[in-house]
Amino acid sequence: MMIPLSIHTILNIGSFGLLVIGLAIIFTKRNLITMVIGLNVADVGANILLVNAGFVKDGTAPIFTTAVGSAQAMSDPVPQALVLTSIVIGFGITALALALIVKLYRRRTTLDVSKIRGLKW
Amino acid sequence: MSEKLTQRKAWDIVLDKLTKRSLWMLHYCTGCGAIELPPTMTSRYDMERFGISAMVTPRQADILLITGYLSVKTLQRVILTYEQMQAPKYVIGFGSCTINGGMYWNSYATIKSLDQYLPVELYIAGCMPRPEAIISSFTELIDRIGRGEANSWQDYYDNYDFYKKNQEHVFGEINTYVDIKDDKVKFGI
Amino acid sequence: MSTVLWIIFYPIIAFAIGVILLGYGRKFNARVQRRYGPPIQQVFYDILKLMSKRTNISHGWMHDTALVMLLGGTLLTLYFIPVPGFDFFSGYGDFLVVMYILLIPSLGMALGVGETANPNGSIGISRALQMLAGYDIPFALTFIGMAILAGTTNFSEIIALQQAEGIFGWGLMTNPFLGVAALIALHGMMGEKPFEVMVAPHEIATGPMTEMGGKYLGMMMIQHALNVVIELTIYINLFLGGAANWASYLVKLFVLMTLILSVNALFGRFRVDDAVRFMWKVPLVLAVIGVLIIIL
Amino acid sequence: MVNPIMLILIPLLTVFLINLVNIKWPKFSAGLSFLAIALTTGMAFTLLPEVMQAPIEVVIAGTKAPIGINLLIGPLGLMLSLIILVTSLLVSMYSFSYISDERKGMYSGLFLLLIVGSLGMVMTGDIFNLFVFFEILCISSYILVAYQRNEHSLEASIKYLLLGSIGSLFLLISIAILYRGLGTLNIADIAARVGELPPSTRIAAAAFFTIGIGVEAAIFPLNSWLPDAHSSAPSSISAMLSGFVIEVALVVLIKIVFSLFAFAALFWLLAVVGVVSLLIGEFAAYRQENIKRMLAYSSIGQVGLILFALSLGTEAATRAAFLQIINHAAAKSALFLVSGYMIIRTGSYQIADYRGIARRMPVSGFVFFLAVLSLVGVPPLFGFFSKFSIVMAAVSSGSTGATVLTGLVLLGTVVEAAYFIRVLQHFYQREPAKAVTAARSERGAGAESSIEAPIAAMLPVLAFALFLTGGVLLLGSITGLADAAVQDLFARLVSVLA
Amino acid sequence: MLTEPVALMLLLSVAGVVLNIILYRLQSLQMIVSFLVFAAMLALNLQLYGTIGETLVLPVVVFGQAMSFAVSPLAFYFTLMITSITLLTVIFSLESLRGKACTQAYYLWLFLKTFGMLGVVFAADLLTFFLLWELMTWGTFFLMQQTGGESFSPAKKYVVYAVSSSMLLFLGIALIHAWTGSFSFREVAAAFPHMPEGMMLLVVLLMTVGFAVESAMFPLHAWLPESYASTFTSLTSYLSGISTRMGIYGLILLLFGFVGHELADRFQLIGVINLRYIVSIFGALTIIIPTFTALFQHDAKRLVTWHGIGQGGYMILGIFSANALGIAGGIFHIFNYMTYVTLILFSIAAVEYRTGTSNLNKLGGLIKRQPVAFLGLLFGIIGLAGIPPMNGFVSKWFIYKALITEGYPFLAISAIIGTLGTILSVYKLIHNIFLGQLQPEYNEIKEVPFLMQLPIWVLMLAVFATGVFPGPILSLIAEIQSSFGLAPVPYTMTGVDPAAGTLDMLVITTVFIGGLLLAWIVFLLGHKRRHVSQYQNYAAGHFLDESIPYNFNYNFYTGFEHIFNPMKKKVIARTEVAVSSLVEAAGDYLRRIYTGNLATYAMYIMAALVVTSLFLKELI
Repeated sequence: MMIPLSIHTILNIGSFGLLVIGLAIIFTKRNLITMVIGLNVADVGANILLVNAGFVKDGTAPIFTTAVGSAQAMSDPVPQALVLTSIVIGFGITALALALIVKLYRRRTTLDVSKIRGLKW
Repeated sequence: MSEKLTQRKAWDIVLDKLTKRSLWMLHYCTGCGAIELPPTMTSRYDMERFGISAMVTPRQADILLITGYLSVKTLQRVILTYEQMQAPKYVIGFGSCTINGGMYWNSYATIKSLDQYLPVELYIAGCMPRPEAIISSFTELIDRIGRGEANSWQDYYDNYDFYKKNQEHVFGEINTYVDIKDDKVKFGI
Repeated sequence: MSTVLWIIFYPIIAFAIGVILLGYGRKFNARVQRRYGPPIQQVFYDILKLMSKRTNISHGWMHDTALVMLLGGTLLTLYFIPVPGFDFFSGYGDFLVVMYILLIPSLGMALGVGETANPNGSIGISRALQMLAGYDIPFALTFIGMAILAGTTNFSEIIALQQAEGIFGWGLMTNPFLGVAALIALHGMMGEKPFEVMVAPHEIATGPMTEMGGKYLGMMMIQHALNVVIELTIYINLFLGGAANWASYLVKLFVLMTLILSVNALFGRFRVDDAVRFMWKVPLVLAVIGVLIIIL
Repeated sequence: MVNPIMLILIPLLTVFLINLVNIKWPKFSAGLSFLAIALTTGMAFTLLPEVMQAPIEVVIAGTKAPIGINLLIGPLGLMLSLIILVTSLLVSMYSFSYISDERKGMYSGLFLLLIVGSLGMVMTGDIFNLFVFFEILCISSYILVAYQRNEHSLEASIKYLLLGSIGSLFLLISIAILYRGLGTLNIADIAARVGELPPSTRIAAAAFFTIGIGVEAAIFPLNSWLPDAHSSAPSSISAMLSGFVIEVALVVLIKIVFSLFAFAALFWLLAVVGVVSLLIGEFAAYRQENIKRMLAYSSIGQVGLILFALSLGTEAATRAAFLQIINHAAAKSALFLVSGYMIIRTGSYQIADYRGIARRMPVSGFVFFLAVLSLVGVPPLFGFFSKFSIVMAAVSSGSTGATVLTGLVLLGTVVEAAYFIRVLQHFYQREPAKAVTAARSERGAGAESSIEAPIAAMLPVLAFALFLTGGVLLLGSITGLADAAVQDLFARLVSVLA
Repeated sequence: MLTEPVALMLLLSVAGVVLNIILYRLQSLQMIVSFLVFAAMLALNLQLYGTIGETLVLPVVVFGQAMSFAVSPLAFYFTLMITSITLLTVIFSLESLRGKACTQAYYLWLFLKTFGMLGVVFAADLLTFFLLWELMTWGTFFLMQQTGGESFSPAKKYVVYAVSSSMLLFLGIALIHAWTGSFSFREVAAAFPHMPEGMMLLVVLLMTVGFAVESAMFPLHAWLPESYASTFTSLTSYLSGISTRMGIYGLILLLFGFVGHELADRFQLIGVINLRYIVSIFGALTIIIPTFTALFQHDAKRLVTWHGIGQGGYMILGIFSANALGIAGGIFHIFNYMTYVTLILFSIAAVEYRTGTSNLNKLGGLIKRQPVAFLGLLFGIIGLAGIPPMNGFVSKWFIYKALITEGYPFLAISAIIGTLGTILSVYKLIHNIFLGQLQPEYNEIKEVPFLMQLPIWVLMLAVFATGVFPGPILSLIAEIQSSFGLAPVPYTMTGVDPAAGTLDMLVITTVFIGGLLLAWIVFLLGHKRRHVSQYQNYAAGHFLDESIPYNFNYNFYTGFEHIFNPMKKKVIARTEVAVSSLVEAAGDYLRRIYTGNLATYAMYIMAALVVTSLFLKELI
């Protein structure tokens, strides 16, 4: 039996998959850079989830041109705007994280989080 | 001595008659003679009949019984003890050693005659005297007190310089914290 | 008028009785040891001799005051304990008061002995005070038990209650546990053997009396004579039905004294902690049983 | 009339200005940021009477809610803004002398960004804006934590960053879920229509939201970054982070929970977690030898107390929680600020090295003393009244569970008193520690001379202390404001779902 | 309104705090100002008697409760004690602390503490009461550590105890407020019987335990001895004289003000064993155990502070005896205790002022050098031991009598055991300080200056006068009893009404004086006596001099040590250690949650997410 896969469903499944993968990386890996990558992956998942919230079946780009009829046929533009912001934020955080990791690596010469335990208790 | 005897007031005479029945003894056991005291106290001779009982501190005692020879060191203690006693107080020399040194006559470390250093009321002769002799001396003392004649202790106050000189001759200066001359004035002895 | 006469002469009478009791004690002891013993008035001679000593030493004003406090406190106690014909003050202070004024002489003596600066004295006081804690706890408990039993803390009322029922109304009969407990405690209170460790001439040179001579010791002996009467009278008043007249009073005094002397003559000396342990084991437990019987 | 948006705009624009100024005249950046904050604070105060009448809604970009982005500033928002602004004003004054290196410009900029983030969070009426301001707040604080660039601060910053990012991620997921279900971002709008969501969606959104913002609000067990970050940041930043950042996140969390996820179970969960958090914080602080770590753990405890009070869900308890927020902001800021100069003078973080320091830093010692007593809740200091009202409110709520939890809270207070008193006594010991004897100030030499912090740093600290002592006199008006804030909050609460 | 004595007294104490802050560096001015202010307060306090029954409501409204104060007879009784003892302390400190280091804050905290106590006593509502109670306990804390150094650790212990007790009170007050809806004493008292039984019991328990800590009731007394003994001795007297008794004040208020006897007896457990009886048993233990602990102390101050705990037991026994005599005795004992313990500690302070130590093993024979201090101590210990004719006896007699009348023989015997233990230890105290041999190093010391003697003389007079004429104080106590609706004590000027018991202190004292005179005559009958040197002493013929220590004071009660040493299990100290190590261990284990490992932290977040979701899913 064939399950009809719409793009919406695929994106949904994909976003959840990315989220799970990303979180799994964060929770299982010990390497800082890997964890940042995991964070990015999960971030992408969340972004897709968000942008997918504005999905309209067979919708058009939310641009008012003469060719288009009603606004109902357009994809919701708000999530797209949000995702843009979110991507920027994600980028910023990643950049900051990597910068910090570099600094830390210079001092500790390790990226293993279970060994970076200068502060505890 | 007889002068003082006549000076007794009536009250003193009564008092002497009564208090002679109570004599408390501090026995200074320096020699072998001390062994004669237990029989004197216990049921065979029972000196408590006469109101005489043994005491342990000089403050409470009336009789200082020196039972034997006195070395120079023990003499210091005896003098200290004597001076701590309350007048009227009586020294009884017990045995030959206190009279003339006895068998220790030749010793370099003992004194020969106790009455050079303390006013002795009675000597009990013998080496050593039996309990009968001790009892006898006690009754003699009681009689003397009753008659008002047992005044040897006043001699120590009167002729303190003599005793002091002899004492210092033997062992130099000692400090008993007692000022006999001042006591004589203070207590009117 | 007779009140005034009593007040003046009562201490003297009590003193005479005390002296006789003490002399009797010495005689009794001598006879037990198969000696002839001193005359019965010997204690009087002793006191007279001590009071007439020509020189007296004192270690300071507290030493002097202590003797006054000792004797004064004892006289105070004496007045508050009713005896036949003399019951003027028991209405102003019950036996709770007596229990505490009994401590004044002890405190006075302790202070004076302390000032004599003799360690033997201090050790004696230390032992005496420990003994005090030893015997006074069972004794106080019997006091309390009797008070709850009688419903009053007033001596005269307790005596009256006991006498109302004859010999079976005596405290000793109505509650023998308390009576026996108090008797043992009384023994300790009198300081007779085996509870005479505070004096202990052979080890601490008569303890509190070490530096006491002349009239100081004399006053202590006067106080001792009075104290014997006081302690025995308290017991008589609480447990032997008081006394209706002087004859029965004197008989009771001598019987009780004999009882105590006979124990005294037979025993050596307890160490202080053993004595206290004994006091807290035997009489205290007896007293607790007695009190439990009363309240349950 | 001041437009509330200016409260956010002025600091934000100043950040850009500072970056420009910093190129040429780095010296002025600190002053500039101080002026900006002072201006903003003044404006916030002028808003006060108006806001007390009715909440101000600011429409941005000409579109009205629910479609447009809006700021909604009610008494609750204004009260928090005032806490934020006053605290940061004093801290920025302290920073004049405390931050003495050449990176002043960067510090001032980030400092302002931190304020912008916090202000935005409390004022926004839009859930995605909330996320954006939240991120501004987070990023600026990550950097500020790493400001000292040593091993510890970098490590703390990385941990904070990664955990904070997971939190942001969850927040984003929650927003996505909400948006999918309702198609709107306006909080008021969501609140009105939240019943349309299927329960499981609502639960998922609630869980993700609570955990997401809970990381920043330092709810147990999401607060594992806090002791590290607060103890490794510069003391002025620790003061800010402890003083208002956690509380802002906490209040926002409670606000959203009140409006969107008013499940009775969630309230209970938060109350229990609050008390657990309190106990863990206090007990852990009891064993700390590092002064800043101890203060950080104490913050965990205090936040637990605030959370407990907030999640009791009665008006009295919430008012009490607001009082406690104010008390904690003043007292904990003062403590961090004072300890900042103690660390500089002695060069040590160990409490053992501060023995007898109060005799050489008398004012600091005295302020520490007052702040500690206020945190413990000693009359007549402000802390007594806030703690008193929390306990009264908790017990008055009448449930046995709340009473038992109150008992645990009081147990926590005992532990708190014990460790704070130990530190205080250490400060006042007669024989100074070696580090104290060796300490020298920039002014004078000599073992006996005062090594007190400079006046510019002491003035704000004294202001906090003055508030803690004199705040009682203002209690009436503060309670009035808090009451209005409570009304504001409870107006959002439609009904608690059993 | 502000001219009322209550308001003026509170204002003055606050003014004292402020003035002392202003004059922080000017010690001599501080002294004078403090003295003047306290003198003014005492004067005001005497006027207060006319205003009994009036209330003062401050315009300060906190949590819907205006802070209100009222002058009840009990409040008057306590303030009288507070102001008089504070004034005496100040007079004593004028000299004893002159020129000492670190006393700038001394008067400051003294004022704060006095303010707290006055406020607590005057308070007419629970909010005011608790607020000032807290202030008072913190005042105590600061007073305790005036000497610095060694006093810190015991003071910290006190804080832990005091904060715990405050928290219990706090919870109790919060519960009362939640159930009665009011803070005001009157309304609370009216509404109290209508609370549910269980809640009432909980509140009573919480508050009793809370007050028990502050009144140092066994087994919650362990904070007291060290902390009181390690501060200045003048403060030790102040603290143990009145500060500890605020706990008793609280208990009186709770028992008579809120609960009432009938209600207290309602909490029956088994037969006669009700709440009142249980508290009394703890009171009895409070008497016995600390008193016998005092016996083995080597420091004069510590010894007295242990007695401070023990004497509290008498008050508890009296107050909880449910007998007019007993209650009066308990309340009277507070006053008596204050007078004689202050006297004792002032005397010790006088010795310490000259010798610099209060170690009982190092002193001796000071009677020859400091006779006034000796007399003070003598009067004090006679009072403390409860021997006639001093005042301690009167109150104790009331308590014994009440216990016997009510049929509690074992409580009564424990009171008597306590008295015996007291006699033993106070004798050790006076013996080791003043009697025995004078140490050569103290040969040259002199009596203390007049300003330090003055309080000693005043207190000696008080101890003796209230012993012989307890009537004036008893009349006040009868008023207190009536104000709580209890039967007033049947008192006369010199004792009790013959219908209720047999006690007439005047007769006892007169007979005693007569006995003393008689004894004095007997003493004079003998020949003269001579005061001799302490070195002329029986030592079995040994020559004594300064180089030979000839004194017995170390291990004074050896026999008892043999008996008690096996019993010393140090349960309380060990419990304290156990609790503190438990807290430490809890702290250590709990902070291991923060492992420092980022991966673990991330797991926490995931776990929290899962738990929250599941929890919400299950419970919605």
